[in-house]
Amino acid sequence: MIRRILIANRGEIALRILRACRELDIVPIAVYSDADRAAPHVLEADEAYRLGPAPATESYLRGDLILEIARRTGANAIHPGYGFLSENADFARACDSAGVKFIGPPATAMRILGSKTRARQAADRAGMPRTPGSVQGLASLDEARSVANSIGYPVMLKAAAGGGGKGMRAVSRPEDLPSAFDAARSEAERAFGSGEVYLEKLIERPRHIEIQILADEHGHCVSLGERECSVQRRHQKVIEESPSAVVDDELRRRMGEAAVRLALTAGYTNAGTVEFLVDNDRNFYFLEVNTRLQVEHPVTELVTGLDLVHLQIRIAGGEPLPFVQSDVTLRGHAIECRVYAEDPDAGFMPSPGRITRLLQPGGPGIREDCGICEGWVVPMDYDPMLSKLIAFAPTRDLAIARLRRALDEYVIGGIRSNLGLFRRILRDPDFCAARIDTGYLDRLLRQAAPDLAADTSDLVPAVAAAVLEAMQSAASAPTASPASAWKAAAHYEATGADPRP
Amino acid sequence: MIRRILIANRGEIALRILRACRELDIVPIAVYSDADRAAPHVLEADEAYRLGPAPATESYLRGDLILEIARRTGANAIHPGYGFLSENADFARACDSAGVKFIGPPATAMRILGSKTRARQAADRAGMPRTPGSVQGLASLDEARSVANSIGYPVMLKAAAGGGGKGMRAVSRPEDLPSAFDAARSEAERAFGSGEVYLEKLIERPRHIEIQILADEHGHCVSLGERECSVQRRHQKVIEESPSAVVDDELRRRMGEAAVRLALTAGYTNAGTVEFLVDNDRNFYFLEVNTRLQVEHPVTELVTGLDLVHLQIRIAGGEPLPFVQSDVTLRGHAIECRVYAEDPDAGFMPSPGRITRLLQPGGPGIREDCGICEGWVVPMDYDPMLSKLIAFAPTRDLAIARLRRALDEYVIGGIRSNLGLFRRILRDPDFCAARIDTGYLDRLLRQAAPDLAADTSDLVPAVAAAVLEAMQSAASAPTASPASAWKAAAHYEATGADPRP
Amino acid sequence: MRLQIEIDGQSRQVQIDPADAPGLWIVRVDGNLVEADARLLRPGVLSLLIGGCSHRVVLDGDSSDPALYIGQNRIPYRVEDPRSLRSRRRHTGADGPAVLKASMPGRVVRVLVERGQEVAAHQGIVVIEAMKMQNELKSPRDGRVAELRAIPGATVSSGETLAVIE
Amino acid sequence: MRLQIEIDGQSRQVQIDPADAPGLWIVRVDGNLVEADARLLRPGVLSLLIGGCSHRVVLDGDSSDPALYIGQNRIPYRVEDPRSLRSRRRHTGADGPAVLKASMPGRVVRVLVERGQEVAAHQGIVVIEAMKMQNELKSPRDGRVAELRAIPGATVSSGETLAVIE
Repeated sequence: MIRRILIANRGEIALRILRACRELDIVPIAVYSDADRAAPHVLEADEAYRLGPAPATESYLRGDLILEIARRTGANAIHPGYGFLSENADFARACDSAGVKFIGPPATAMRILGSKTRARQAADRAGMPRTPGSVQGLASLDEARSVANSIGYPVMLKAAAGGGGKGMRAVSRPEDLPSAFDAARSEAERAFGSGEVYLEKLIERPRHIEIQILADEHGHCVSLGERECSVQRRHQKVIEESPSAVVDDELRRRMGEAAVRLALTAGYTNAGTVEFLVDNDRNFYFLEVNTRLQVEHPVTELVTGLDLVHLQIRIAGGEPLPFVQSDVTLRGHAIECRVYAEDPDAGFMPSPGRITRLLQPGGPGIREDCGICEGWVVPMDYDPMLSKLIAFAPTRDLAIARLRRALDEYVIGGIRSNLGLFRRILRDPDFCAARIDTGYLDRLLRQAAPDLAADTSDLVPAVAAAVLEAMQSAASAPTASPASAWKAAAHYEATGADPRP
Repeated sequence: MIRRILIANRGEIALRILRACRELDIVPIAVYSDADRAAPHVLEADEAYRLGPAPATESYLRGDLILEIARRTGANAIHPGYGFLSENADFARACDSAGVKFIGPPATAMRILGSKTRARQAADRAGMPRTPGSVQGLASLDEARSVANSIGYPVMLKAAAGGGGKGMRAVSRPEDLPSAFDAARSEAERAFGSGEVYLEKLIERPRHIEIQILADEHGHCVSLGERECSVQRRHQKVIEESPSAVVDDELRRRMGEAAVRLALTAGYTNAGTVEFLVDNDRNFYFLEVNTRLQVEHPVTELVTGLDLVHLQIRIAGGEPLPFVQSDVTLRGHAIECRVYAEDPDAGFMPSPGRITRLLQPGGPGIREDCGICEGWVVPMDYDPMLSKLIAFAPTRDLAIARLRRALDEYVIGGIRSNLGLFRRILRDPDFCAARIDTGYLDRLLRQAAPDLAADTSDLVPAVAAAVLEAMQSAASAPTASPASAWKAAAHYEATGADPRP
Repeated sequence: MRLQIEIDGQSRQVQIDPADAPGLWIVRVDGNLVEADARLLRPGVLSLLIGGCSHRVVLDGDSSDPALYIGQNRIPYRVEDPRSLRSRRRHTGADGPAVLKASMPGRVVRVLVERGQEVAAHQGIVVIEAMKMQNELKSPRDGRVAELRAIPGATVSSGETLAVIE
Repeated sequence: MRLQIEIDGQSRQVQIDPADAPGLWIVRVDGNLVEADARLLRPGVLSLLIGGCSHRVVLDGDSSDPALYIGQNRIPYRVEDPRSLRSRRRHTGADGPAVLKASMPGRVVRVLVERGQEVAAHQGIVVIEAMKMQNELKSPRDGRVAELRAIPGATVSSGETLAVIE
């Protein structure tokens, strides 16, 4: 029986898991780095323990410290969230040895599916379509050449231990293969500590579509429909939705069955995602498995009516799945935006810093999984995700309209965010018509942005600035500088800053 | 084609309608009284116009002014929300004459169903079960006596024009009838300008269960499941949920068909609610019709996956219903709490005033339809509803757990609210087992509240107060009074107050 | 720093001093010693860690009636200031003139007595309306209406004196 | 009150005076006269009604780089203060020494040049990392590295000087 869960993560996902714990009458225990002492997940937890300095290597990646805290505080399970230790098979095994339940698949299944080459072998055993190419690391350039020649160009070199686009090279001509092979190997070596690369046929303008699966520890596994994640920048997902506009019941059933077969073959349990590329003719090809909860799990929750984190915890507690495949139905349409602290107008430069003002959207059909609050200083030490804004509506068109409405309500002041990028995408005719593939966003960003800036002949900004100035001048002493309207407003943030003794 | 909607309301429902307008590409136009100049619905609207002084009779009830503003601003429809002018047949007719679409039923249907006696006659025509008793106003005490004798005591006297419990009297013995008859008549006369009362059999420990209907202007009408609203205080709903624990598919179908028949009989269009009492043996009796959108419509939206305000607007625009009865399915469970500015620890005394601090719940399965924000001064002039907190989950138990979790995240500072009452109800074994009827909450409130107050031997409050004091003392000049920790924090509210020139 | 803090009516002796790291405090409450790690996240919202337990503390109320929300419990408190008698004021007046104050902001809809009139304890004095609800304010004691400030139709704020009963 | 306000780079002459009722202002912008009904809902959040149109105005930025969100548009502005030359400072330095400033807060991961070294325009000078993203900051002009303040491993805040190129 799981009674106390240590949440080995931060930000919105730590809060997401914390809320699930409360709803299941489980005590949520937070951990934090020095950069996160004042973070929302610490404020809302029942207990919270310091890990170490800000860098992840000294805090959220310190599995030894985390297990030590779990033991000291009597936590009998650890939820790793995503990122950090979530796909670390050694950590999963260490939890197991320490008698603390790791909420995720067993280390054995993580090892099989965590390597892309081993996962491709498992896909073959499960009889699942995959891209043509190698299923083992390439021993030499000669081997690479021979595989590429046999499947035909263009091809893609990929790191077996890869993720996030690192160690990947598209090669369209044989003469480019040698340099690409060297580059991919050394990049993979640097990023993952393993230079193992393999080679596969490059699918042109593919869609990224993935299947959510859920397997209990009694041999039952179900698929929960698909998510379309084709809106990506630099191989990072930006918008996700469910269902996909190109997946019909028949394709969903076939992809779901393939994903379930793969999971059962690998002895997988708990939540996982099987990723596919889908080509123009709606053929699907196995891509890789994410052996953890995904960032974008809320869109699946909204269309299935299920709570994946509840189910993860119940599965980890030994319960059988409380439903079977035929009970799973999709209703409506959900779309998620990943809200980042970055400036799309300045090359997507990161924008950490204090959130001086926060106006959050709400109302019907809007869910926000949020890791920030007014006054919070977004640290420079972790990824830039601030929150996930998710809209649910009866149809895709209405979900888009709802998301636009919510984005228009949303203001994040003090730092820059990519809210404006979402406003642009959600008004783009190609996105609205679901004409998307993994190259869609890069193409959009190469076009000039439609000029949404204020008309400078408009009086409103001048009137607003003047009113703020006049209010300040009326409210303050006669010595006040006229150029300081912002100061009065900023006072609150200033006084809100940690007043150290 | 509806292009511009004047929203003739305030608070959360004005924002709710405003959001639906944006999602349908319709321009939302707000109106406001002097007490609401700084209200969220004014801030978020495209246009906003002043009606008059704070009292509703001089502002939100001024149909003439509202129609004048609609004409001046080119609004071609008016959404009345609930309360105020929403059930005023004269106003609906005036809109019609002015060529402005009233988003609601026609005045004729409102007249038939707005009077409880005429509605009972319509129920008879529709072959719908109702409580035994009169279907016309009682002309005299003699008539009342003869009806009461024929149906048997206990009986209930009710005002034909009634609502909110006014003009109602339960009578259990014949000798109490004369004084009750006089009291009900004079109370009804005072409250509604009509002393018409009728008499019906009193149902013991009934549940209040209502059916949501939706009718287009082409003769199609559907029912959207039920809402259980038995948790009431002084005949005012406090918690609503869908589905009801006592309604099975068969009962839902029968109640739904009865409600649809009644609507069609009365020539009803747009959204409406048919209210029933359900006795211990699950017999249902027609109670009354609410000829408008209900406060509690979100629970129906969550379990059906539909958006009732979207559908209201589309129906008013002449569109046929986009689905048929068999498309309507219920999934999961939704529960709503009406969050009021009132103090349950002090006889439910109203608590208007400035909201100095607001921590709002969020995350999976939580919807808040909210009409407040930090810094907002809740006016004394209108009803005390601040927001509606709604939880959705796969089962009733999980919806309760989720609502508890959300209530624990919620803090409204500066004024008192009934959040604590909800925390109590949602932990009450009778509520959790769905053992509720319309007398449930009054019985609960007569019991001593479980002592949830802080243990005074606990150190935490003293430590918290001391830290705040020490921080203030460290941050401020040495002349500062030690008893003023709250002052620094209150500074923000003070400086945020409208600094008039 | 020494403080006397009244928590929900009960008085505590508190000694608080900064510890050696930012945000840390050594606090002694009636002889119990704890280390508190405290951060003000924004005005009035404090994150307090004591021995690993996390407490969300939110300031409520105003200077005359301060309170803390700790989690969901609203706890009235008072930091007693040895330099003034302010904290004792609330205890005065048991025998002196009784002041009838508005218990909520609202509008005076009816005044039920006249100046100089003799009234009994619990007799209705003034009716105030707010948010569609009427509230009858009753005399706190037997006596005579010495002052009557409530005027029908007038708006009153919470705590405003409506009448004085002698 | 007379003001000169630069909106997104364009200068406007503004005269603003309180009108006869609270919250109302008479504003003349380059000769256009409007009545504005303005309420500060909380610090930095303004509700502005002009001729029935409702605008949500949110203050952003800081004193050196103020901006307004009007609806969703972020509009940089500057109230020019005739008593100082502050507002003109940003225009200086086209020919003088070029200062390379941190464009974001972060950690210095690599310094690519040495003090005294000749550099070309757009040549990489310093690499900063924040939020798992590395950013190479490039020389704004041809010249010589006259000053080099960036130290590998150090944390820098946005706008901090990293190097000066002469």
